[in-house]
Amino acid sequence: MNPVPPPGYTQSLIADDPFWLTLIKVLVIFVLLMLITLFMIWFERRVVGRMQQRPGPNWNGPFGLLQSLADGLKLAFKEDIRPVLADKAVFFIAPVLSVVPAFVAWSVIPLGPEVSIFGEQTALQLTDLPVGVLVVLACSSIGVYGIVLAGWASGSPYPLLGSLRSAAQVISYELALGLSIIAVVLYAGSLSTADIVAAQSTGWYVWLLPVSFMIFAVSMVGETNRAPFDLPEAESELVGGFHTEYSSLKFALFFLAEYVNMVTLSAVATTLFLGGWMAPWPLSLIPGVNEGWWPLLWFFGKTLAFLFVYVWLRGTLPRQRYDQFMRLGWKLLIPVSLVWLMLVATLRVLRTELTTGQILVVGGIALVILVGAALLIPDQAPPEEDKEPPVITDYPVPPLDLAVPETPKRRRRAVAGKRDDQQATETVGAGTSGEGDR
Amino acid sequence: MSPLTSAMPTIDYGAIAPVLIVLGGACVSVLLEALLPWRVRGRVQLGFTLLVVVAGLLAVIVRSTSGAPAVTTLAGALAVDGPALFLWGTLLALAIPSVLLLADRSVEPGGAFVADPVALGEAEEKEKAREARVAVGARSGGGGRSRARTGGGDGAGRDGAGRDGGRGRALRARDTVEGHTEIHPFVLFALGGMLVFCAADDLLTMFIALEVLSLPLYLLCGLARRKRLMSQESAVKYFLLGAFSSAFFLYGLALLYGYADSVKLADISQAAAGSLRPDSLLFGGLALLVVGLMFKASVGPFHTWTPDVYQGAPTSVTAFMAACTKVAAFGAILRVFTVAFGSTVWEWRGVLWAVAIASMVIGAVLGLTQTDVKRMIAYSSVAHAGFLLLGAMAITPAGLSATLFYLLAYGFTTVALFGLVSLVRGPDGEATHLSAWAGLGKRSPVVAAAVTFLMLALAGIPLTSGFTAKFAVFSAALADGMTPLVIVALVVSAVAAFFYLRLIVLMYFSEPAADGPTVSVPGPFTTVAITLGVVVTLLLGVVPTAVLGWADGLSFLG
Amino acid sequence: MSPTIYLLLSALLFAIGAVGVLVRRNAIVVFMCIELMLNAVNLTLVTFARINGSLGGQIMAFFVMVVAAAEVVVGLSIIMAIFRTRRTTSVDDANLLKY
Amino acid sequence: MLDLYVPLIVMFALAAAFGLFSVTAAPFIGPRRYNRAKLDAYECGIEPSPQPIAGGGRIPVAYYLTAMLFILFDIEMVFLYPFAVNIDALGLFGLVEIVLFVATVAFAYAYVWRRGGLDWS
Amino acid sequence: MSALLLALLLLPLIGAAVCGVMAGRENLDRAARAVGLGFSAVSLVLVVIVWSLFSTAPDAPRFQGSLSVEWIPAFGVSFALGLDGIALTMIALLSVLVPIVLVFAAADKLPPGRTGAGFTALILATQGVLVGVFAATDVFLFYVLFEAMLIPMYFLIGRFGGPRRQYAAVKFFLYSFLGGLIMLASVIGLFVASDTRLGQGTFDWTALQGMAAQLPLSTQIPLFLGFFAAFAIKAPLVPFHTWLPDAGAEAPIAGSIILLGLLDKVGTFGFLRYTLPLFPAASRELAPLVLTLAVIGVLYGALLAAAQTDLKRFVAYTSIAHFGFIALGIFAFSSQSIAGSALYMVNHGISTAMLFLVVGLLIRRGGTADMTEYGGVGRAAPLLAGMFLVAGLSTIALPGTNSFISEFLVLLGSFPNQPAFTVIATVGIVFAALYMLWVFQRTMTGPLRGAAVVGDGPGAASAATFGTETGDDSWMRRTTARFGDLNRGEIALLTPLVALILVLGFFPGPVLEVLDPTVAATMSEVGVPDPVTQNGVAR
Repeated sequence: MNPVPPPGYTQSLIADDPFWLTLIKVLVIFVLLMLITLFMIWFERRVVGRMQQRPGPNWNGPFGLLQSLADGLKLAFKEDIRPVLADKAVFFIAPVLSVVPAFVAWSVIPLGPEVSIFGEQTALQLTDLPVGVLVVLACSSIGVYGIVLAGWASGSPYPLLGSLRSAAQVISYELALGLSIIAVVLYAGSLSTADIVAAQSTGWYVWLLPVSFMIFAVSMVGETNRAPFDLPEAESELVGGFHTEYSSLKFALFFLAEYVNMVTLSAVATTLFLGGWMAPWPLSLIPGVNEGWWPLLWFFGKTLAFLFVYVWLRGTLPRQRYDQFMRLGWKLLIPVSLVWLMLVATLRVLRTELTTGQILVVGGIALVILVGAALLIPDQAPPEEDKEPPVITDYPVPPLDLAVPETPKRRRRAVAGKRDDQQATETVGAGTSGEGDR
Repeated sequence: MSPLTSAMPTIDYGAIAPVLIVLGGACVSVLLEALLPWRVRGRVQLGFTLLVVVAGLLAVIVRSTSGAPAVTTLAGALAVDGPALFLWGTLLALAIPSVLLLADRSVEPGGAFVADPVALGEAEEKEKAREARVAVGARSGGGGRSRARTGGGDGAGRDGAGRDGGRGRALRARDTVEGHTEIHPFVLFALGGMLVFCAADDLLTMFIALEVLSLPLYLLCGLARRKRLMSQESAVKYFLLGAFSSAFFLYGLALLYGYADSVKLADISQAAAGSLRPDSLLFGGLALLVVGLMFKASVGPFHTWTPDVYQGAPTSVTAFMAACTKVAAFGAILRVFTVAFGSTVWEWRGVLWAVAIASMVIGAVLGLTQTDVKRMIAYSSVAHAGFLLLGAMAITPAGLSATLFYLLAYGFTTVALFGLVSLVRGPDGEATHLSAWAGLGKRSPVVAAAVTFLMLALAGIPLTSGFTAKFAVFSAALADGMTPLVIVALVVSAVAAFFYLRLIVLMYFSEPAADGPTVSVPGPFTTVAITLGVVVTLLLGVVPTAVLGWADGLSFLG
Repeated sequence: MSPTIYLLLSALLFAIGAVGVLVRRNAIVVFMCIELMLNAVNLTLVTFARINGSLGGQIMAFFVMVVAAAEVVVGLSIIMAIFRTRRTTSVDDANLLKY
Repeated sequence: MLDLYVPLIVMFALAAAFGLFSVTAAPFIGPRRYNRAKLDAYECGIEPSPQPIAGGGRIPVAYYLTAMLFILFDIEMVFLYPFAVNIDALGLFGLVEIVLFVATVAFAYAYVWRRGGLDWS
Repeated sequence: MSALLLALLLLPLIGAAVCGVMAGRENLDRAARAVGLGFSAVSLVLVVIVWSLFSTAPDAPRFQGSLSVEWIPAFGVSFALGLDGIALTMIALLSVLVPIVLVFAAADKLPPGRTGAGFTALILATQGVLVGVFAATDVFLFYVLFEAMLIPMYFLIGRFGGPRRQYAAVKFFLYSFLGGLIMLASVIGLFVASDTRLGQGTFDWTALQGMAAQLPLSTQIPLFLGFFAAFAIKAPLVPFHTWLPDAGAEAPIAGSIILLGLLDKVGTFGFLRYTLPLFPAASRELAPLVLTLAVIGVLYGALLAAAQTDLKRFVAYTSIAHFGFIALGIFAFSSQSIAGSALYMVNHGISTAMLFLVVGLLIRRGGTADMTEYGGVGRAAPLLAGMFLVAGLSTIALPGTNSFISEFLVLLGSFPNQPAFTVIATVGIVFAALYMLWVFQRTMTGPLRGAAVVGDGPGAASAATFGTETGDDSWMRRTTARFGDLNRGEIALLTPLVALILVLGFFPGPVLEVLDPTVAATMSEVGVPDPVTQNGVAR
């Protein structure tokens, strides 16, 4: 096994960094992220291409690797358009607002253990804050501002709706995300990312906290507005979502932010659940594998695995309907993570406070209560009269009980096979007619 | 991470049982709101709320008769001492008639609150279905009858013009649909906040309790079924000004924290007693803190919300607010003055003199110009706040017991009075304009007599609780050397009596207008609430001994 | 940098908020000014916590945040309600209640 | 202690500089060909409706509701984090408190759920 | 005796409650009046019994028939009653006047929507509370009842009064209430003082008297002023009098009798019972001030009375003059003057009641209180005019009428101590004779005029004097028939008062006998040497 740095060790290590080292780290991470973004765009297109039985970009450079660079350059030389109705300053600042947090979040990701750079002992991490996890959460929250303001400032209906959706989506999934992180913090006893990684030296949290991991993984996709949760940019409904009115480099910035966010969250997931830079199990038995520069390999390997899953999802799953998506977030992820969290906390406290016998007794009682509660749950949906009828108010809103006319029988049979595809298009006006009274 | 410096707090569950009961009840009430079908919700919620309040009251009684010593519990957040128990008892006792008023369905069909959209939807559905049946019937030959019925519906529609009969009926249907049952959890939360507010032993708890009691009230204010705009407007005003003032309270808290390195009242007192720290923090903090507290108590120049909110809010809410908020706010004021600033009383009392005078004068003088009954009572409450401040400033045992008694007496009078106000109704809801009350003595002698009695109580005529209370407060103030203030208070009482009398004059000495309002026959809830208020007002005026005895000799902890 | 400067800053922010409440006419803007005041207080609390070397102020800031959030929820819903009824959020238009 | 934040600031500065540079440079790098239609809001080819001018547009209520709910749960999380960090020190007492706290929020959550606050039509 | 006293207090209140309950039913109205009258009659009987039981021995206790029940221990308040001579005479006066008033009012036309039962209830309520006011020996109880008596009176004026009754009622209430509140300040002050001096707050009159008399002058003066303000408003001394003419003029006749004859006596009674014994030093110190006001009142009241054209206002202003005399007697600090004042209180009640009744009967016939509308009533209604003369002479204290004795005692007693004030006040007597006779002349003598001719409403004035010009006398029988002299019932109503006026005019002994011990006690409490005994002048 490898030596595990004690909690707070990385902090003291980094606190000693000279300023030039910090500068180097910043630059390296920045460039790295740009490169990863370029790579990701290419990677995504290639993988999706393969999944769809086509080659994908293969013209520019070896394996088409330079394709995304070419795209980026092309974007730079496009005309920059600002609609008349747009709010100038905000329209201008929104892309910056969305890209900055994406980069800043990377400051606290531990890429590796203690190394020596130009004779200076330091950790492969820009900085390790005692509240590192909060920085990540804060950055993802601030990123929402970029999206909302972009849509708002465009002065155009589609971006506005897109940005609203996006904001609603991000904040909804951020809850589940945050709750699943709490479970990790519970066990690590620290908010410092380096400490969390160190705490996983005896076992990755993905095994200990499988539910949290799954919630995190799902929320991660929702948080980054990626398929199947890419509703804000649903081309079929909202044209381009919040960045409809953006072009040229400003558009590129949003693009960049999205991909950096993807990478960031993958890295965070790696850090929190997959042991960060630590080598996977059979390899971790080899001495020295978790020292020096090797961990970079493990870290980026794991991150890449997450990124691949992203692409995989995009290639496989159809886009969700908005209400389904929100239902998933609010009615499944949040309650499940709350219950799970309480469970974890209880177990953790009981383990330290109680003897095994007591735990068994308490557990037995809890089980009995749970079983009793389960028996009380009605078998079926509550009777019709019990359901909340539609809202009726004085305000001039369109009737909410508009019935969709039944599809003719013949057509229904024909369509039955492609139901999934259709769902995505059925949500027209999900935002516009949502003026409930509650 | 940071080591925990203090041990886990111990909790004296017996002492805080009333708070736990009320707040727990509030949570359960929310759950009931979620789980019960809407048909039974109203009834169950009312029963449950009353149960909670009564249970809380019993807990207070048990605690105060058990002779248990005064304690601070929850790491010094709450002080359960004599005054706290008295205030709790007062609040919970006042809550009973308030809840009954809130739950009344007889005066306003379906209650005074905005209709529950769920039930409303169902009612209209039914109406539509009936309409359809009638239409079918009409086609098959029963046209005459249905047409006649439609015509009748039109005539009875509330503002019939331009509305067809079906709509008129739907409106009638919606009139009888029960209002939001959320009012019950709101009331319980507000009540819980009040309980904590007047027992809070540190400023932070006090601040949070302040918000817990305020937020539901803001919402309740905006829920009137009739005169929606006015109601919502009052809610916005109350909310904005309330939040504004609580920000001041908070800043005061922050400054005092900076001064004393603690927000515990006792610590602040200690720090103030012997410290070399800059007094600017202490008195700046005190001033800001007092602004927030005075606002809640609708004292003096910080009263601007009072008339608007009293007028705009549904009357039952006004009753609850007027009675209970004042109790809670003055409970807190008493505690803060006594425990935290008792040692520096000579340095700040001068300012409060001015505040008290301002409050009394504003309340009395502006009350004279009012033409709306609810606004008038609001200004009277401002004047009363000034009187109460007299007792609160005294910082003597006599002042404390007098203020406590005053709060109890005033609370019951006010609740009953608003209950009566809600009975006088015109074609579009309550008729609160003074002119509408002309000749009420002829039309409804019992209601007029009750109003007269309560008005006399507010004016402080002997043999009503108002007099006993004023007497107690003034004697406490006089004993503490506030003679000029007492004189002002007495003169103001006389001025204020004028507008109480004006209403009495209107009711008895004027002829009723031909198209004047009607006086609803109150349902059992309202009747009980009003009767309770009137009886207590009378009892406290004639035999106040028991309550005075209880209030006497209480003292704050710390 | 002396922490006093933060106190001044927070006082300034508080004052800006207070003036805003008194001057601005849009309910939502007034509301935001109030939130500004609350957050100015948070800054004060945290600064005092640092000056006094105790954690209390920081913990209190948490509570204040919670309260502020609850206030936001209640306030927004009230303002929404009146907006839906009157179609304006200007405080000046709220003039039914006078004298 | 504060030193640890310096790299964060540097990173922030770099990213902001990059972003600002990009948005500033965009108009100068790209071509400029005037066309009135380009400056209109995008509306699938029809004349843009004047409704949602920046900031003045009406926003569906459901979004406000979501925002409010988010705030409440976010605040819940604010308390859960310190608890999670200190769970060992807080022990059983802390656990009971936090379970009560979560249960309280859960009541409200149940209410919102039942009353359709979480439904998107 | 204490049981009787309690019964005196409760009986009218119960009667009021009974009548109040009956007020709702139209058909019970007459019955309610009868019941009310019955209650007041029983009260009268009780008073006679109490009077006979009252001991006039010099060694009798200050308060007789006392009873005391703890009421609000927290404030040291008890429900304490007791009678001294002055209180007894006042209660007796009250009990005599109330039945008369009730009988008189039975024939009154009530404003629309009012019932006789309600009226009776209010009168009885006033009576009950007044008994309490006079009999209270606890300062707090006194204050409570002092304020409480405003309420029935307020409704009496406001509901049953003349056209400007609302204004008058509110004015009356506010003046009295303000006065009461100022007194409250002093009451509280007394309580606080007793708390510090005696170690325990109390309101017991006797205890307070012992304590308060020793208070330093600087404390006594503000306390004195508080009480004085209330009493000065109540017994209108001049600058505080403005409510009285309005209230007196707007109240129904019965109300005016209660108001001026009894209610206002609470003010002078208060001087005697509270200001003098409780604050002797302050009373002595401020006596010149009070005397000045009193004398001004005498002259001012007389002058303004002469200027009135409204009969009820006229009576009200004469009362102001009389109250000046009473105050003069009280603050002259001699046993004679004080006894005179106490007697004057009774006599003034009787005379005023008489005067008001006669005026009321006149108004009932003429339909207006405007004296310019009347002329030569004596020709149409000689008995009425005669009664007016008796009342008027009693009012101006003609020897042989009741008031003479008391006015004479006041002047006699005051002169040694306050010669200047006494002399000026004497001028008032002359004025009084002037205005009274002038009014008599204008309304009762001379040719028939105005309302006396047509006898129906104020509008009749213009149709007035045609008959006198033509010298035709036949119209006179017609008018006389309509205007009418006193009938048997009315004569019976006035008889007891006439009898009292005459009897007390010649034999004041029984009343003075009852008053004397109390006067003596008051003198000793004030602590001023009595000039009467000093000079050895026997009364």
